[in-house]
Amino acid sequence: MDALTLFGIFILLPLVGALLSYFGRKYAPIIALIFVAITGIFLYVWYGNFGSYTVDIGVKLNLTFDITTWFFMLMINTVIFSSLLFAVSADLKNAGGFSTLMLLGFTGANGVLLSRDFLSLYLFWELMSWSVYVLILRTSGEYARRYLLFGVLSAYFIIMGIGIIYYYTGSFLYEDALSGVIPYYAWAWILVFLILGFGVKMAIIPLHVWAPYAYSSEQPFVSFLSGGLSKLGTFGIYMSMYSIAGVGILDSFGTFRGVSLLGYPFALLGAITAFVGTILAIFQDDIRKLLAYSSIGQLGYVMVGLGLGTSLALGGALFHAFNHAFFKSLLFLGAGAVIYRTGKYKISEMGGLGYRMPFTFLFVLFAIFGLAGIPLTSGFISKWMLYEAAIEKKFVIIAPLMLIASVGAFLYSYRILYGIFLGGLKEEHKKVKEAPAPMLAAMFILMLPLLIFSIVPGWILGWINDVLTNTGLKPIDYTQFTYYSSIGGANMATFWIAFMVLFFVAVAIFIMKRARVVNQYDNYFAGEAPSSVALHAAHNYYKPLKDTWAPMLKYSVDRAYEKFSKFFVDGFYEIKKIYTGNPQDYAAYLGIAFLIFLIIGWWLL
Amino acid sequence: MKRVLALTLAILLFIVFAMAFAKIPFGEKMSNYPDYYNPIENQTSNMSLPQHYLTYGKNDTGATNMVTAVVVDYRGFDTLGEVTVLFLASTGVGSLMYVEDKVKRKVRRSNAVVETGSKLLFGFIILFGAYIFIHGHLTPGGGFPGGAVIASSFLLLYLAYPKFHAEHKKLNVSESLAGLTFVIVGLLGLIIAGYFLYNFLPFGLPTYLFSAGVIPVIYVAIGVKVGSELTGIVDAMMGVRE
Amino acid sequence: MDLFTIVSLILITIMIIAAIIAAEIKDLLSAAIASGVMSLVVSILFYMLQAPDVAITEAAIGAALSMAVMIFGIKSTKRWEK
Amino acid sequence: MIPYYYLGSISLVVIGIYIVIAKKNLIKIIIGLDIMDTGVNLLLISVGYVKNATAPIENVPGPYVDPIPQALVLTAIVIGVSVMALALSIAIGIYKKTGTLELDEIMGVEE
Repeated sequence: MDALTLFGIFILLPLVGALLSYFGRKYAPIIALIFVAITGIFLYVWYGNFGSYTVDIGVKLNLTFDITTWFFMLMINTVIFSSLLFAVSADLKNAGGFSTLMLLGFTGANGVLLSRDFLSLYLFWELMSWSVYVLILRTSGEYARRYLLFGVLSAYFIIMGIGIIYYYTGSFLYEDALSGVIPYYAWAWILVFLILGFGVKMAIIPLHVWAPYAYSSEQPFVSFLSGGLSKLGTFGIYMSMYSIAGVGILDSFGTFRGVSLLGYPFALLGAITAFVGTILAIFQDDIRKLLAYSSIGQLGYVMVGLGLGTSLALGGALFHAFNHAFFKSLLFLGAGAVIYRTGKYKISEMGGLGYRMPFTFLFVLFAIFGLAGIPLTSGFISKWMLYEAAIEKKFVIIAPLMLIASVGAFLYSYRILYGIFLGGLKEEHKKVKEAPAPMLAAMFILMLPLLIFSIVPGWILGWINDVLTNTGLKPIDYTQFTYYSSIGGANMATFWIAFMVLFFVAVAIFIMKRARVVNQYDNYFAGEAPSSVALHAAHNYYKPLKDTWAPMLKYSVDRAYEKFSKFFVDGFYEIKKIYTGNPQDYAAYLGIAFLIFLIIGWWLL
Repeated sequence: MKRVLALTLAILLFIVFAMAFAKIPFGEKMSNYPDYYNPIENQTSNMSLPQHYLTYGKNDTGATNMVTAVVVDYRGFDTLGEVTVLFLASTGVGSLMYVEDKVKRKVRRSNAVVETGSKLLFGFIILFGAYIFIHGHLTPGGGFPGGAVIASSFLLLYLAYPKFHAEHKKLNVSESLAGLTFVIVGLLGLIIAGYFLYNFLPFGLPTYLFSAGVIPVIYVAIGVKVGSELTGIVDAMMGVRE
Repeated sequence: MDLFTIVSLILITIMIIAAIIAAEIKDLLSAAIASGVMSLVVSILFYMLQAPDVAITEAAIGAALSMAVMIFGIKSTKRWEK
Repeated sequence: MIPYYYLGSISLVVIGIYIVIAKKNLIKIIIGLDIMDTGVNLLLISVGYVKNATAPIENVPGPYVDPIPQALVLTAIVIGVSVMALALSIAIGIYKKTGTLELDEIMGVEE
């Protein structure tokens, strides 16, 4: 494998695919799928062929292909594959454009991961960002504008960080930034800018405002955005903090219980994000918004791990990012399947669909187990690692916030489960069919890793270990089924055996008819239900909880931004009044401007 | 109210402008720059731009009048642009003053003294204008003043003879030919020496009429062009008369 | 105070007075003529400042052509300012 | 002490600004612009003046005045008059359409 092949397969091939699939009309997602599959095969084949490359195509592109890149590319490749598979039967309007843009975003993501200098990083980041913008634009201009504002903000932050590095080193290469030319106080600015810039993509509070809107667009795309592209933020922060700056520089800002003072605020921000995202997710009635806030919350966990920066925390963060890629894409696809079949977005308008769409229900169930961190799924291990990392350092704010957020995750997961799949089936949904085969296949592909990595976390912990050692950090202590930490660890084999025993006991009890089937009518209305009322209580689902939180919910970052913007809009309306339309007034303004400039100039000299 | 405001603004501006310009010396010798490398002369020098023009202008261009040297040779391309602005302005006047229904105004005939005098003077003024722009590189003057003088001679005719009308076609032809000459001379420089408006003719002896290469050619062209354009403007502003 | 200064001062005074007349008089024709006078004075000043080329141009244009064009314009509109 | 030439040209410019802002008659405004133009030209030439120097024509010996402002002003005057003629013709066009030259009345008619 040489540099040009690498470039050709991971960058040019998706670009060609993007071009071709534009003319594919209905079959565009299939064409795109083929190209993604080819990249995936090469990704599999080339595992281990790691190294740095330079491609000279007029401009010099410095590429690197290492285990970190590989790890993140694996996530993105799988997620986009299943998203496109889902899109095959999703009857999107202008499917050609959709596939083209998805592949462009994929190209950008690959480029961001592969690049070894800041310039190509920025270029590919923009390619990715703009294709996401156009994809959101397909649904709503308003949502796209919100995304655009924050996307541009992110780009500014990133380019400011890059600019400071360039000022000191005179080069865009990562290696030159490592060479120690940059003083540590400059690193503080660089890292803050880069973390905020990449953090926009991860939607950490208070830069999360775009996310609930962007995540309300087409489901297959949102699955890719939440599962795949938001991981680029994780990658960027991981790379800039631990690969480019390194632990030595982070610790030079001072430490707090062994955690860098630069990382700690971001860990705290991550914990707050996890907490706030979860609380907001609980009260959403729109399934898309619920999942969006849930996504914000879950990425908050990842941010905690990235901020803490111990090996355990980073391992947990990478593992959780990996899990999140799968279960959140799966959830978005499951929600997409339900929306595709029913045409409804509100949880309170659905219900009982588990009887009509059993496979979807099954897949979503597994995803929710992973999301809530229920023991048995890989989501449990990653969250457990993060908790232990916080508890290990005795962080009394971060650890409780995360634990509360985890309880909150149960609450909204239950809302999804109950509100959509359980309860009484609505009259108009009596004829709903199971989701089409490609959609089920897409969800199945995403479900498998969640199961496999829950039993044998050792596989993925092996990769994560390689990532950590490649970056120059201490590895995690793990075996095939277990990982160890200073305060315990977790053994998945024990969990599985316990689960199996309990499961068979439960099955035995069920078979022995100890369980009594209760009629739903008895359950709800003491045996006196009017037949016309649907037996579903998803309306005002967590009302008591919401009333408890009402004093807090009136503070909103959204509204703060709106007030801020309204201030400017009003101000500009006032300023607009000076344009009277009379040319003589403009001449007078010109004279006044002259006067002011001359006075300032005279005063300066 | 507005008057008072404008007056206040004007007085304030006057004070501030005066304060600003009080720092610029008047009538003092041109100051030198710090030493810098001059790639054209291939030596270090401390001359400001006007000093350079005044020192090397005679050798560089062959013209005696340094203003002409700057306008036509050093900054010849700018002058081409300025002539274009002039052309656009005169075209604009012509098109704005054009009227479909020609309402002819009655104009009183002027007396015999004026008519005879203007007939007599017309030739002399034209001759003077031509002299000014032909000798632009030797004596004060050049294409711009010469053209203006020629236009003012036509103005005299317009004032003296109510029915006088310069023929638009002739004006257009002379103006276009002049513009064409300017551009062709520039292009010839491009062909011969590789620079637009390069002074490719021999310089000859200074203070002689046939000296300074292409400068007289271009200045004559500018003179004709400015003259015909300004005449066109006057003609358009006069309107149609009887 | 040499001759240059005295003559300059006189001419500048005339110039400013002509400009003020041009600004304030209600008769536009007179204003145009005042501005022509101003231009003529300025052309003399140009000559005194050792700029004969500019002086010729200003005399021909500012004092003759510009004024004539202005008068033609006034003739085809209104003579009196409100 | 400010040189009197600068004072004179500045006052021309300021009178022009005053006319442009305060007067409502279009032709008056054009006259004001003309006055401003003249003031700027005079200012440029007087900045380039050198005491006891001659015009930059090399038949005469001695120190010369700065030729660059003269070259600038030479073209500026010609362009100034043609642009003024353009403005006048626009004013005449407006007069033919609205029957007035007063700015506030024109704006009233347009609305």
